[in-house]
Amino acid sequence: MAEALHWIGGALILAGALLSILGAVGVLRFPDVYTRIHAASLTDTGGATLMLLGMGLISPLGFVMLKLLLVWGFIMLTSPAAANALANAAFGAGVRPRIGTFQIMGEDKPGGSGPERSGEGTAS
Amino acid sequence: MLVAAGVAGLVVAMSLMIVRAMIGPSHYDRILAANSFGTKTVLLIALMGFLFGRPDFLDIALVYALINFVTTIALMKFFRYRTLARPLGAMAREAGKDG
Amino acid sequence: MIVLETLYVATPALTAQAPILAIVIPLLGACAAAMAPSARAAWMISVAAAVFGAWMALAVAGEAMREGVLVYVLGGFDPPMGIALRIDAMGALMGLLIGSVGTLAAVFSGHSLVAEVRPEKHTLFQAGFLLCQAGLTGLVFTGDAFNAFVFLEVSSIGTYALVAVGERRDRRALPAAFNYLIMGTVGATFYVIGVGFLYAATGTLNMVDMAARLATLDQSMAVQAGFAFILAGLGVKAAMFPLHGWLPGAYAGGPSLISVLLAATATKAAIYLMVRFMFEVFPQGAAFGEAFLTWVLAPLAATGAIVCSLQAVFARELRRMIAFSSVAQVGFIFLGVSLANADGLSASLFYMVAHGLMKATMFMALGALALSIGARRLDDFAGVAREAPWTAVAFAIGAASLVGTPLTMGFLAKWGLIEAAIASGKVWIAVVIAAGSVLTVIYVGRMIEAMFFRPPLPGAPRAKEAPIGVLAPLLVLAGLSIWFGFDASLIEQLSQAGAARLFEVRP
Amino acid sequence: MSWIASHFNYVVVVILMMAGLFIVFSSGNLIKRMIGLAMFQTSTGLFYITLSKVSGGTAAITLKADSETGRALAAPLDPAYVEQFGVDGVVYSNPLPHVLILTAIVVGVATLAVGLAIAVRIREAYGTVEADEINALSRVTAEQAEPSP
Amino acid sequence: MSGPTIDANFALNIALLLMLVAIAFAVVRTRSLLAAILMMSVYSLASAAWLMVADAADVAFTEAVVGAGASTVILLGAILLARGEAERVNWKLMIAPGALAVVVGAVLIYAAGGLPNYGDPASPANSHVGRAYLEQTYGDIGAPNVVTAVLASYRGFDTLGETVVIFAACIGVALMLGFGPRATLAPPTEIPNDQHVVLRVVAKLLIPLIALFALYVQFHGDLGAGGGFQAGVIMAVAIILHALVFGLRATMAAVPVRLARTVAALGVVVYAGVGVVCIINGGGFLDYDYLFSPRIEAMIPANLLGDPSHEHHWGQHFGILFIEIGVLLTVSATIVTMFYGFAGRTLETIEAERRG
Repeated sequence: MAEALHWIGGALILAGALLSILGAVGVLRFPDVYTRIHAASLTDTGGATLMLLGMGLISPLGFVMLKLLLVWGFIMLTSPAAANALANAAFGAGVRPRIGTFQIMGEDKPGGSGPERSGEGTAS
Repeated sequence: MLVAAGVAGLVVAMSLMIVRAMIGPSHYDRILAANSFGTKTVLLIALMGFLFGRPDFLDIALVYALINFVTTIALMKFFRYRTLARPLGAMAREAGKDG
Repeated sequence: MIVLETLYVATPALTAQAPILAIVIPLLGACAAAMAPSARAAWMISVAAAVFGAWMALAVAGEAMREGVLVYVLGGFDPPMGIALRIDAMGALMGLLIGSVGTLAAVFSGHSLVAEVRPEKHTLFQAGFLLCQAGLTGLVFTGDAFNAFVFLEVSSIGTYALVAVGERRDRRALPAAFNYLIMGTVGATFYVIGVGFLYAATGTLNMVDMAARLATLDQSMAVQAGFAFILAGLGVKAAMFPLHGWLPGAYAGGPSLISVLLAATATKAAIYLMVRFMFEVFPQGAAFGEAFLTWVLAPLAATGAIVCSLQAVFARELRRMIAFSSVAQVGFIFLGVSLANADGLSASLFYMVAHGLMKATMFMALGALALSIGARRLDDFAGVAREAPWTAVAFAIGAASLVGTPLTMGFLAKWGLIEAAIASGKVWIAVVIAAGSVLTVIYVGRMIEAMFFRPPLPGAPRAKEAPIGVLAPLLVLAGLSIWFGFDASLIEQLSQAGAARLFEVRP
Repeated sequence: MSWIASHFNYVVVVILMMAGLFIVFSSGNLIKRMIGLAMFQTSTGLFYITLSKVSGGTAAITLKADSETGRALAAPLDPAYVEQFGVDGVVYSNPLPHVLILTAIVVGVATLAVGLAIAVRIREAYGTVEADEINALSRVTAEQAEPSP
Repeated sequence: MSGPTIDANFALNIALLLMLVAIAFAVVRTRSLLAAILMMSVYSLASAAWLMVADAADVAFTEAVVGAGASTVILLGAILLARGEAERVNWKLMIAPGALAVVVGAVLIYAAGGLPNYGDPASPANSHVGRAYLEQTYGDIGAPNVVTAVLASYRGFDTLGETVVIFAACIGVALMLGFGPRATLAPPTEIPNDQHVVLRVVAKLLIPLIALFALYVQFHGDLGAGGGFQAGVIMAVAIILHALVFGLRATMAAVPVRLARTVAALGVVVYAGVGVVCIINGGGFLDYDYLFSPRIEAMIPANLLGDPSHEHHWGQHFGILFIEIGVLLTVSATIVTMFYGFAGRTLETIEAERRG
């Protein structure tokens, strides 16, 4: 039984790690801030949930379980809030999402349109 | 072994995040990368606890989650101020009289 | 001849705790000053704590003379596991210098702060001042290499801000303080790196234990690098010649109170720590150490003594002039140290004390004049001797001691150095000292000429004699320079005992 | 193990230190210089911690060797190794550098705060935090103080 | 190197260090101050992860709260007023610092050849005093966390110095950025938070939790990673979060500037006071075995900490507890003072500008 739990837990952790990598690739490749926030926050919470669940299955101790639960709670509470705040700040600063067709695989720079530039401008 | 693979995966994801933080281009991307890097560090530290056999160090992961949040809020707040700030030269002159 | 024991009266219980009380009482005083309701109260706390600290330093000096080396174990754990204070005659001498100058500066602060610092900052300023004093005392008393770093930072971190407060008079104090902070921190970090190397080689942080273990090791690259980094780091703090860039601005820019304390003690404490590492921790007679003293320290010190004296000659601002002179004098002190024998070290120690007293006198006199004229240029001080004769005389005594006029402490100090250099067969060092002294005569001559023999500039603000609260500590300082010029037995006892012990331990 | 593997940490730590030192002395921006200083100090901490690591060791919070964690920690190690370098059956890393670096980190943040505070005041007094502009303005002040002969 | 665990350890060691190098180069290259600050925050996170690999749990804890938390917030406060970009530096001016760095680095790397291998259990550093602490702590002090024991008891004097350094920084920042009489008169015009309902709700939930967690870290310090310093920063972070979300004015009303400064001084008094009490009871400074006179020590119930069979060093237990409280007070008050200084200075100047 314990052996099986161990393997399931390990598999969940691995799945979480893969999700994290996926998210990181998304953050690296997506065209604008909002899609990147989307990629990061979804996979952060999702990956964290999977991993912490996996650790919970491996973990033998009660107190460790509690802490894992707390870490999970924290991430669930803070990661979306931070993503919300970030998107809010970006929007407030005048960064507009890129809508329409553009080359996903191409240059990662903002396509010369004003809004994102202005975001950089306020930032610097 | 699977835990070790999970750790490796996280390290890869963290490295990608560093790349994003380096290339930007806007500061929001950097903040996003830093925040996401933080979340992954939390997970990494928790996992390392299991990998090295001392899971009681989850406290540190907990602190990370917390600090990461506050830092992100501070950054966000920073932008709110910047958008309101008027040209800085005038402000400094005013302050100079005081001090 | 003064016998140290007659100078202090304390119960045996208090004497036994004197080393730690000399550090902790100023510390607690700093906390009290930070919480004080008014500037006046903070000043009284400051004076009381400084006086108590000086009294304890006196007790430490007496005990150190009696027992040779005073060891005070902290926390009940013997070194190397615990931290111990370890005070020999040399450390006691430094403690005494810090305590006495600190006390006089604290008295002086009552009036000088009013003129130089915004009133709501007085309590904090006094707190920072006491922290600096506590940190310096801890630095010279501790026997633990890492603990020394902690106290180095205790004395520094508050000081950076205290120097920057001088912006009220001259905004250049701010970049000067920033520069001081950068250089000071880089120096301290170099020191930490060096201690790290020594720790890697010996596994201990206690200086005595470290010395014992180093003596059995061959000098690997790691050990040598450790020493190089420690000496370079402390060299920055001590304003050793090429690393002195922070000093003139910091001394010239800070409020007078801070210039008095720093000029008299801060660089001296760093030099003292360097001396301890060079002769106490590092195995004597080792090729690396010898090479350092002969080929690095001595030439740099000589260059510094000459170059910075020249810079002082050509400086136009009075405080900057004195600050450059300080770097030059550090060169003299290092020249004595580089002789690597008991005579040279003892002469250097004596010189440190003499220089501390004279520079404190000069900066304090300038602070007293700053109460009435906020001047910087040398020309602005023209003719001040007519309006403020006592202050000017005190300044002149300090300056005379700096030149090395007979019947002042500076004369004995310079004489001792030259004698030691000749006795060691290094005549060129004696020549450098003499040449530096000639340059000193030139710039001191400019100061004295302006103050005493020139008529005041038309339309310039007139100087006024300082109030008694400022004049009293100033005259005491000037008086000490004269007194020790006649009878220096107290200082000589301590410096000779300290130097002799270092070179007897491992001949 | 080859030299580069066994001393890899030192090399990296030195590179980090020098990156910090380079920023401190090459940058004209006071805040950037403080960032460099912080990096320099932090990497000194890494140097000490590198010294303190013991292979197969664990954090210096005592465990019972017969507890589950204790057994798990000792399992992959050679018993003779544990016998020689362990304390009561568990191998720990050296706690002393940890203590020192705790102190150093605190000193670092204290320095950072004071340095930045001074930088902010400089910004208010000079209107810039670029060293060369400050120097130029200071020179003006100095010349006001001492009119050229 | 033996066993898979250690190999994983070593691999992680290398990976994280390489990450640090990459971040460091990014910091060197960037001219944007904000980017540099962000990279420093990431640097702290990565170095703390590395510290976990090197078994320095307490240091990792501190690095997390200080490097990623406090330092970042302070740096942000400092660049509020500064230009966001550093001036481009003429490459000629980089030659001397570059040469300096290369020379010093070369000396260090060459000298590092004389240092023991990474992880060497028999190196002098790991065998002399360091090992003695591991062997003797439980008997001398009775605290499982050797780092806390060394920090608070064996080298308690260092930690007193550390607390004083923090206090000195508090004084320094207050001297530089303290509040003049005008600042207290300024009208509270906080930036509206209307769009941040989510944030405010979350913050309201979190702040008491964080404070509670700080207390846990505080009192758990001799059992696990943590202690007064970390707890102090966490406590300050709770207050900073309050200020960030609900505005500085509201926070200053709850924790006035002067109170913070007084508490900072009080913490040092508590710490040094413990030492002085030890002296009065006949021991040396900070010798906690003399913290209680025998009469008081006899009054402590033997089963206070559960196991009455183990011989307890009550003085050590309580001494560590008290000084850690002192550290907590000083550190939290200082970090709050720093935040007030940097953030408040900006408010003050912005308001001055608005009036002018």
